[in-house]
Amino acid sequence: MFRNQYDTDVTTWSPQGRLFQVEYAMEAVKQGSCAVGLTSKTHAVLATLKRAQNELSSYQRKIFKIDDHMGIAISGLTADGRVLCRYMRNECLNHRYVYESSMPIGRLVRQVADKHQVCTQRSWKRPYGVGLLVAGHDARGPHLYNTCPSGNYWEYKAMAIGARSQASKTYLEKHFEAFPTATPEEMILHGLRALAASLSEGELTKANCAVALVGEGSSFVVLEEDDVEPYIQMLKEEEGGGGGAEPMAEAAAEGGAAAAEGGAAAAADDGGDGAAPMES
Amino acid sequence: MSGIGTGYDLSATTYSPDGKVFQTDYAQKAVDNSSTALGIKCKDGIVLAVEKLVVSKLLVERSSRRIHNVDRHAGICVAGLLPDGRMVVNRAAEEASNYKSFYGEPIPGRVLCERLASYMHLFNLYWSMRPYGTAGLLATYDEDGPALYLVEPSGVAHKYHGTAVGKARQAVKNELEKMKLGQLTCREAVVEAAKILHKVHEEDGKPFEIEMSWICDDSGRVHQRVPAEVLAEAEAAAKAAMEESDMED
Amino acid sequence: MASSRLVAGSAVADAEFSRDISLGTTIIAVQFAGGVVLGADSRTSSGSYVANRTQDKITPLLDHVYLCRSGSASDTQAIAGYVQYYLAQLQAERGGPVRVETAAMMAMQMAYGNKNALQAGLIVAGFDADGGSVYAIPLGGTLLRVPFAIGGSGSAYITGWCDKNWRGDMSRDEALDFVRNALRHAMARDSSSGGCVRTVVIDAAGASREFIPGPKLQPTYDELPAPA
Amino acid sequence: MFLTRSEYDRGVNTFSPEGRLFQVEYAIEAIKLGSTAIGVATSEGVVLAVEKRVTSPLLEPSSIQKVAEIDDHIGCAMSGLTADAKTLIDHARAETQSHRFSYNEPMPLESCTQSLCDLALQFGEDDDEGGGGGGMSRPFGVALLIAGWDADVGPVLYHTDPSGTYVKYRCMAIGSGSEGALTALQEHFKPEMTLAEAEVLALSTLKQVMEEKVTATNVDIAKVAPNYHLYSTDEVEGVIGRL
Amino acid sequence: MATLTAGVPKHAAGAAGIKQHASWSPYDDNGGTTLAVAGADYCIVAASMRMSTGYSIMTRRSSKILQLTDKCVIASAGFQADMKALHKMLQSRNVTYQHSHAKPMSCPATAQLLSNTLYHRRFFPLFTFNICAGLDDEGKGAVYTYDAIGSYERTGYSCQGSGKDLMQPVLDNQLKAASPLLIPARGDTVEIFVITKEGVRREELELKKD
Amino acid sequence: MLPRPTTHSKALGPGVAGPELAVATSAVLDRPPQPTAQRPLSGAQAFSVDPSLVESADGPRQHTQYPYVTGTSVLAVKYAGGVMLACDTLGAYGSTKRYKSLERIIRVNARTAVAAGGEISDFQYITRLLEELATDDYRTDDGIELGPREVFSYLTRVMYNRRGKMDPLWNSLVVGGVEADGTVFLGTVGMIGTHYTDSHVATGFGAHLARPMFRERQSDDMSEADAEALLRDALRVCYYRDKQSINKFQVAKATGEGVAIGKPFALETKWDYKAFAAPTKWAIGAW
Repeated sequence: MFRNQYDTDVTTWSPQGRLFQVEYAMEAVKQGSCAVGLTSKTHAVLATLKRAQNELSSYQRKIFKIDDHMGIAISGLTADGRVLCRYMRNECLNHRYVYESSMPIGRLVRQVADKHQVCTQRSWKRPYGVGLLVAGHDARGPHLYNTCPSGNYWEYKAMAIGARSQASKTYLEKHFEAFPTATPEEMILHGLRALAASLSEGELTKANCAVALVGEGSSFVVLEEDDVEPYIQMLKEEEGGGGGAEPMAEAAAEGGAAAAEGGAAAAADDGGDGAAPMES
Repeated sequence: MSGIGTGYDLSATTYSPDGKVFQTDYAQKAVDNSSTALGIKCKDGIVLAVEKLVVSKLLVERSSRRIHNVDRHAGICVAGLLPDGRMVVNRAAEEASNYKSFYGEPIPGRVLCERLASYMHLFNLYWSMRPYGTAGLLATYDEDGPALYLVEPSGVAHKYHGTAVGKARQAVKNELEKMKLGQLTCREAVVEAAKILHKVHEEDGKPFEIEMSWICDDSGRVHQRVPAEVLAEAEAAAKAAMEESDMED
Repeated sequence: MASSRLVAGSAVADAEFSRDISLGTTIIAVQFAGGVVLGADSRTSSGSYVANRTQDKITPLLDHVYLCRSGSASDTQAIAGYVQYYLAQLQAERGGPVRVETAAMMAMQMAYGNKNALQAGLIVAGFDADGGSVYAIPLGGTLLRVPFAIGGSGSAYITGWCDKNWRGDMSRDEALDFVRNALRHAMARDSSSGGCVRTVVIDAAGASREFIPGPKLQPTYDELPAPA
Repeated sequence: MFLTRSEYDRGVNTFSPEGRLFQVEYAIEAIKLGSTAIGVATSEGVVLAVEKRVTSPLLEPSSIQKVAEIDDHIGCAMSGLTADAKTLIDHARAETQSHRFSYNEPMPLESCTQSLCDLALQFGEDDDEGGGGGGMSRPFGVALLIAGWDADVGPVLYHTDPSGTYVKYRCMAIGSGSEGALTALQEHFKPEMTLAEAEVLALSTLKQVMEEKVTATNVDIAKVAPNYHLYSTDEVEGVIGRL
Repeated sequence: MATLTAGVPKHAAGAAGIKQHASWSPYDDNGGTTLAVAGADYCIVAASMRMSTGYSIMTRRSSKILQLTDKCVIASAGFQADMKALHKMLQSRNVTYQHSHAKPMSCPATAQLLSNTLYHRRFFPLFTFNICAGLDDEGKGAVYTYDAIGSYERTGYSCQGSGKDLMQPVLDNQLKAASPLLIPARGDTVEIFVITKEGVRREELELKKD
Repeated sequence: MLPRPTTHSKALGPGVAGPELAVATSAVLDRPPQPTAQRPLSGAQAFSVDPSLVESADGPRQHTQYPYVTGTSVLAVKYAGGVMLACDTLGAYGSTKRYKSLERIIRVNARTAVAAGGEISDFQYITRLLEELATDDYRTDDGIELGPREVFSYLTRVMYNRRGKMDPLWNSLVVGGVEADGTVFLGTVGMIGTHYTDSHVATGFGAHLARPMFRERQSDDMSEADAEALLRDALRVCYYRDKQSINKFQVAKATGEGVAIGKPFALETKWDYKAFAAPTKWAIGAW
């Protein structure tokens, strides 16, 4: 259906100046479960939805600590995510070894993105099929970055990636002006609410979500299971007032489309005017 | 686009029967579709400017830059695929650094330009790689003074008094040709560049921001971002000029 | 080394003659208002034996940059060869003349990068858009811009003389005289320096060489003038 | 299904328009052809039960190895292209031994599993991340059930597949009979089971999905409680007797 | 290569002027004394903070103790640059360990790692004398003592470094009989780490600074 | 264009050498050692040292490296709001006082200064490394710059790694500066990687001559004027008693405002004690 002769090889340009293999890899990110990130003036927060294959299995981990001041949430091919995670951890360690300080977030993200780019230009490689949300805190304050298989990266105030992330983004766009002054606790709640918006069925439980926090004076910490439970309780209590139903509806509609449309959808919304969809 | 579907356009190592290398042309397309970037050589230096669409209000302002420092005396504005552009910038920085450590002097603009051009050209020679989908406007200031170059995906590079790449390149070039570039100072050129970008962006209507750098006496002959207040002034002047011309219409 | 074994004699003689060729030397360069003057003696010794009495120790690196060599003849010649090569390449790439500082930097890179293997004391001097300049690269590969530089075994004998007689405002001819006299005094006291005096003046007009045969030099204290 | 995919399924590194790597997914298919293996974790230890397809009466059944020891405290059951499993098991053995050498302690089970999964997606890679020695030309066609006793956590069971994904399970089945077996396991598994009950659950489930009758020669049972132990014929017969 | 006449003129050369610098050693002894005592459920580690070379004091405030985890510290005397390199290596290894195993490295694991690390450099040894101390997996105090190339053993107490010869008999005497521990110490400052199941506490004891 | 040189050695081969021979030709490096090289012989030879000859026979075999052009002590103290570094400007060649305008303090970036004693060519190399680091920061243009502590840590690794290769950089370095949060930093690292931070440091001879004065008079909250006076006094003592020093000094300070390296100056010295003029007057028999 989308088949054309320019889309099986990462080193082939289409006549419109597009790289289909890279666009397809970006679809892999959309297949992963949702990950949300947001920043305040002092902290950065990640929230992720974990999937389990059946009731006897554990949940897939999606948040990884990189260093005391930084961590990532991944969406897409987990194994690719781990390769990048290992690379980032190593870079941070080396930086610490040489300079005895933590690595600036933006510089590491750029290196990671450059690593992505190389995989989009060599026939013997394939693009990384994973998107990262990188949250960290350095000399310039808290940061949230998003990298994608194309090698693009952006710094965000708040962002969501993965399946049905549009619903989460809608939540974030509605509330992001409140984030800069929010307390860490409020940030976590915002993160969970944004995450809840991406759910197609069921609800957030202590087992299916994880949250991470990093900020001024507090090193990167992942909250799971019992640690995240109190926040979920808080959400449930406020839901009594009738909050999150509306974004959920949106999510369902958008989510259905995403699975079916695949690459065509991406091409249509990002590059309607024929621009290469990879560039901002 | 006589190449489409003929099978002669799938690899950078294939000529079409009429002697074209289509993969190189296609890579150039990625640049042509990009947001507009321009460079102006003034009497006292160079100004680089580029428009950037703001795709989401969640983005941090002025992140994901298109203008990069290569060394203290050189900078590049990249159009086209940003990741590709960054690799070209990295290579430029590497060349600058190697040259400096080997010869002990900053790399001359001409040398940097030629080395970058041959680097980009390299990717047009092997089936296992693809040409870069990016073009670089290179601004340098060396002992021979300021210079502006444009390096393209094919590996072709030329020196310019003023040029533009990206979607609105033709409109911008028309504007530039009307101006007396040799008499302009960088301070004036910053305002002109803002005006041009606002003007060519007008039809588009999408939100955008302008990124601008200069290398001139005002910047101490080092390549740096145009100071925020200077840029703000220029943008204000540009918007005022737009409104004025709207009134006239 | 075997090739320099000129005399097959006793073990002592053998040791004396079977050494590497070395520039037991006096070299000097000085900057003046419009350029630079370089100068050197012409003696090359191998042990006690004078292997060459008319050696040219001033080697062009570029049309407008010259190099004075001291230390091991082969080491410094090798360095000069590399520097010439790279500078020619660089000049072609840049499409214009290379600055003296850059040439000096290249020579320093060679000397510093191989300091454990080389015996080379160099002076690089030349003329470019910024006027004349002199760079000293002593053993070890330190690079220093100086108004004048002396080097080689003979330099120790004339350090004080140079300190006294050097002036910052010398004309071309004064600078040339300064160089000739410095060399004359060094050759008078250092047995490793001798022969003739060679000088090169580099200014806006280009490089010009001069050769003064030993007997033409004015004798110093306790020496006899050469018979007419 | 294969026809529609055919444009994107030949290169191991080619993404389909939906962002999938079909070669990996096909490798996962390979496991569905393999012999069935079942793992059950209880608080007393983990039991692995595997089917051995004795294709000829002339074959020496003990030479069919479907369960293997990795370290004292880790064993694994495999299904799929078992020759591929040899590479993985060798890797795991080296990792666990190296851990003992470095830290004088048994390797945590999750780390061991992780190191196997890191290997899984190294096909088609050539340089930087490959961990040396270059990558493989195709994905592994094998799934593993890794059973172990962790110093901190106690008995653990992991499942790995060719995509390099690993998941912790309380009980799990792989191979041709896995679907049927999983349904049975979900129905009968109880977290508070004893090891003896787990042996029975594993073997009876296996029995349901096997075409042949269960005998001491065509199944293997192993446990990690807390050390790896492969059941002798007598022990297997004992379990069969309790069915 | 006969005459090196580019060089230092013979009379001025002050043969000694250069000669005295002309050889160097890749090692130095920066002194320092370290000590550790294991208790039933605690462990105490102390180290002097002076760093010296020959008869010269470089600084009076330089730590020789690396706290790796809540249950394990390493105290090293000897050549400071090697000590720092060793501590950095162990720190990196500890972080890597935590990344791959999701738990801090135990004291016995650290002890084995330290031995391997030292032995790995058997033919260009790290000139350091180490004590690894903390609580073992059962919560008991543990002291491991090493030579420079990785031989180690677990002991109840140990001391290392320049004051070892003076201190060992005191320890032998005091710790084999039940009496309050008293160690005669001279120097600048002693830093003391007390490791219990609650964590690690650091104290300082000022000395005579003579 | 110059005529291509004909070659003189095997290192170059026939014709022109290729670029892969850029820095260290294997022929140059692999040349067998010539042990009899610089032994002073029959009085005709100038002197230089081959350490393989100087070394004791039983010591470890070490690389042939030794300093040629050297700088002597560097002194530095912390004071309220900053750190001050000082040294003379002599580049000694053996015991010859050869280069007298050699500046041994460099500014790394807005917050960090580095000063060096020891081999100058190695310090120039280190300078190039640090310049590259600063350029990297400039290039990244993210508002983040290496602080003095990071520069120090980096230099400790450089020094230690080189000694590990048995090819040390023959320097003692002093790093001073102010961190982004206002903390004043001062540290020193030696040629084999030994390093420490303190309120005052002095390398080389200064460790013996200046530090006793520092211990007496330095405090972290002293005024800038007091710090400068202290350094001048210490420099004077070093000049009196270190034969490798000259009366031409430089002082640099790093504060929150940035790094300022002062112009070279000379110190007033005192020689007019009566006993100096006639040392034997009150001590009959002395000479």
